[in-house]
Amino acid sequence: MEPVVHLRAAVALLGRFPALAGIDLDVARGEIVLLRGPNGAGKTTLLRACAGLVPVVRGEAVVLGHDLRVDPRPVRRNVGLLGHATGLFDDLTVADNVRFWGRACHADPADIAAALALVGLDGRLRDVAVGRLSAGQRRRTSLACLLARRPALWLLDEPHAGLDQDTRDQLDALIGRAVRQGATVLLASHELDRAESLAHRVVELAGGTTAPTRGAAPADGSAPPAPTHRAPAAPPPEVSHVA
Amino acid sequence: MWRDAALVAGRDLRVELRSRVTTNQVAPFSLLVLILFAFALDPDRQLLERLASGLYWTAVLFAALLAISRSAAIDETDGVRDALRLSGLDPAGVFVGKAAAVAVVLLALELLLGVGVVVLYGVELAGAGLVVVAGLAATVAVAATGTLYGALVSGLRVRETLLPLLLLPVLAPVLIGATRAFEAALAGVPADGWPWCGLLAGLAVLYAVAGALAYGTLLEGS
Amino acid sequence: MTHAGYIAAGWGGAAALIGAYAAWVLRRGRALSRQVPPEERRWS
Amino acid sequence: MTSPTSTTVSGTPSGDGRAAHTPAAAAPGTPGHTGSRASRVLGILALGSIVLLVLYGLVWSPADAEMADSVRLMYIHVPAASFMYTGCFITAVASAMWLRRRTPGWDALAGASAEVALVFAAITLGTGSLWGRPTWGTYWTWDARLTSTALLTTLLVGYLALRRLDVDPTARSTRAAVLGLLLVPNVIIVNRSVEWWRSLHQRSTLVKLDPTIEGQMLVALMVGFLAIGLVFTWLLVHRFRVAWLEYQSERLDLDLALAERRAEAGRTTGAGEAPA
Repeated sequence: MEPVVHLRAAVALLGRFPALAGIDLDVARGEIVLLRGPNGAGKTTLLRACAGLVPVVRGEAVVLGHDLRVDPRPVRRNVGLLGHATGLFDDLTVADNVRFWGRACHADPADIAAALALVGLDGRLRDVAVGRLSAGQRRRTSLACLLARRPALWLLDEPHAGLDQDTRDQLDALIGRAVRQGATVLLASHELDRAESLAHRVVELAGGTTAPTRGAAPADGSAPPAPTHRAPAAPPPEVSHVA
Repeated sequence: MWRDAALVAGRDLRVELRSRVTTNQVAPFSLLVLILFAFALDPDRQLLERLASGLYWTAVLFAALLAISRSAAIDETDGVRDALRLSGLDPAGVFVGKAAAVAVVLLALELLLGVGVVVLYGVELAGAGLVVVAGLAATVAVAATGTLYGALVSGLRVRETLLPLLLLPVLAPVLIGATRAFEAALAGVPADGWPWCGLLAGLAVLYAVAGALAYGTLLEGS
Repeated sequence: MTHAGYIAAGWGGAAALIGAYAAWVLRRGRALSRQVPPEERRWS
Repeated sequence: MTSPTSTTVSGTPSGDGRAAHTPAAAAPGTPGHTGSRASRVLGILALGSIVLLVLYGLVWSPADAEMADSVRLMYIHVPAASFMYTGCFITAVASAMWLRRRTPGWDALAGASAEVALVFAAITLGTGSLWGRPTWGTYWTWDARLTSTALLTTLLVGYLALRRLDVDPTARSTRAAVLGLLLVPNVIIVNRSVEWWRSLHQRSTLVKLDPTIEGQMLVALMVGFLAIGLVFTWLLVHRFRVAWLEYQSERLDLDLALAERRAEAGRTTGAGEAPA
């Protein structure tokens, strides 16, 4: 079956900085893959590149069957990104926010109501302005926006940060539920204990590359010469390491 | 596109209603401008009445700068920009929606300023048809131009200072046209004013089309 | 010649402005040329 | 003129062929300049035509019957105004081409042309008001042409202010291109509406600004167009090359940057995994 995410020697720039300097990654449908690596390793940029928000300038990049190098826009409707920035409007209520982003991508009104219920925001908090919420409650609102979209690919950037124990359990349950319904999840997290137990496998990131655990250099000719690459030649790191 | 426009316009207006910045700050500010004109020009009623059209539209432009800046700020944060691109909303629809919301806010401010001019400057209303048509055309022109230029500077650290520099020269023809049309209406010679309405309507259409075409490029390019 | 002062100011000012701008452009071009490899300076 | 189409090195070079030149080849200190044989010929022609303009404009042409010698300002003023508009037009066309092709040459041309246009706008305003003083008795009058030139100057200043911002280069180029493309409709609208506005009030001054031009005066004006045009072209060529150098000196050497970035992996994986 065609992988949901297929990246080969993918390079992406933030301004002049090559945040991604050669990513090899394949994610199959229904997988939960954890991206692990130090700060600045390129985890956030990788998630944003998969969402079609950061252009891939070299290498291959196919997500959900759409070639991102041809046009990154069609993939966007089908992914859900939960990032550091919430994308919410402080002056609007929780319900208004979720309804706006839900309706923006033609979500079913029933899905929007269900999403609010799933994250436990259908009670008193429903009509509170987002600007008055705690960080954890905002994140739950963002999660409701994501749920309402019913994305095929979930891209979660530090989803556990700022959440209390109960909400983390709730989030993990939601991720599990989405995967059972056929979604694919790519997440970056520092909560390694929790994330590793959730993930099917772990991919290491460092210096904007998928660090090859068994030692690897890109086998195909599309990769640029990398004189300082520390790794010796070896097979491509399609599955770098199974948790 | 129209569905997306309605959605975005509804959102922007709801943000305006909830935050109350327009009613609590922009509206009092624009009335203050009218009062400052009286101080600057010596409240000799004849002078203020004669200049009323020009002063009115100058005050509208100042208020519009604030309203446009507010509108641009709604979509400015990183998260919202990303979410907009992920949402699949038609960029042209987003532009039309934002411009429509700005136009509604401006119309409310213009109404308030109109009352202010009548009360404070002693203007006698005349030529209502011309006033309404010219006012509507000028409002749409200002809203469309402002939304386009607001997107040009959105997200920049110097947005607040760069926006007036870029926008005011472009709005100069709107100021000229709207002022002449209002003067003609108030002087009781509406025939002189209608050609200016044509200019205003042309500007409105031109910038609305330009904005709808350019908005996607601006959303992607930064 | 009538209005000699105005004419001198106009012509002189224009010449001075163009001269200053041309000098600035040439100097900046020389300074930047040092930082760019000759194969990218396609005109020379 | 330089052809920006030949300068199609993209901001993100495709790698293969370009990997050869390492940044060490940048050879810092190699003397160089923005001149070429063609631009030197252009410069000599420009200087020659300036001499001709001085002779025709200040010596050989007669004084105007009505405006006396002050008409000599026209030989600079009118050509400068024309090339200011030409510059705006080039900026708009180059901006449109950048939006289509996304090659840095067009961006450089748009910026260079706007800056040269601003120089000519300053000359137009300066000579215009110096001409106005003896003709109208005041340095500034709300004459349609002066007013629209002043507004156009602010449009150019705004455009260049946006270009000078220190932000992500692609974002800046995109915004500048949209703004540059709007320059032509804005110029036309400002020009027409101001003209229309002023012509309602004082038709007379407009006529006074248009002396009957014939004979030697017409020749002098034509020489003015030639000289100012050559100067404009020379400035544009050199300013374009400076912009190109600016782009090249800031250009990302992607292969070097990638190598540096990948080297981080070696430094960080060992230490970075510990907190797990």
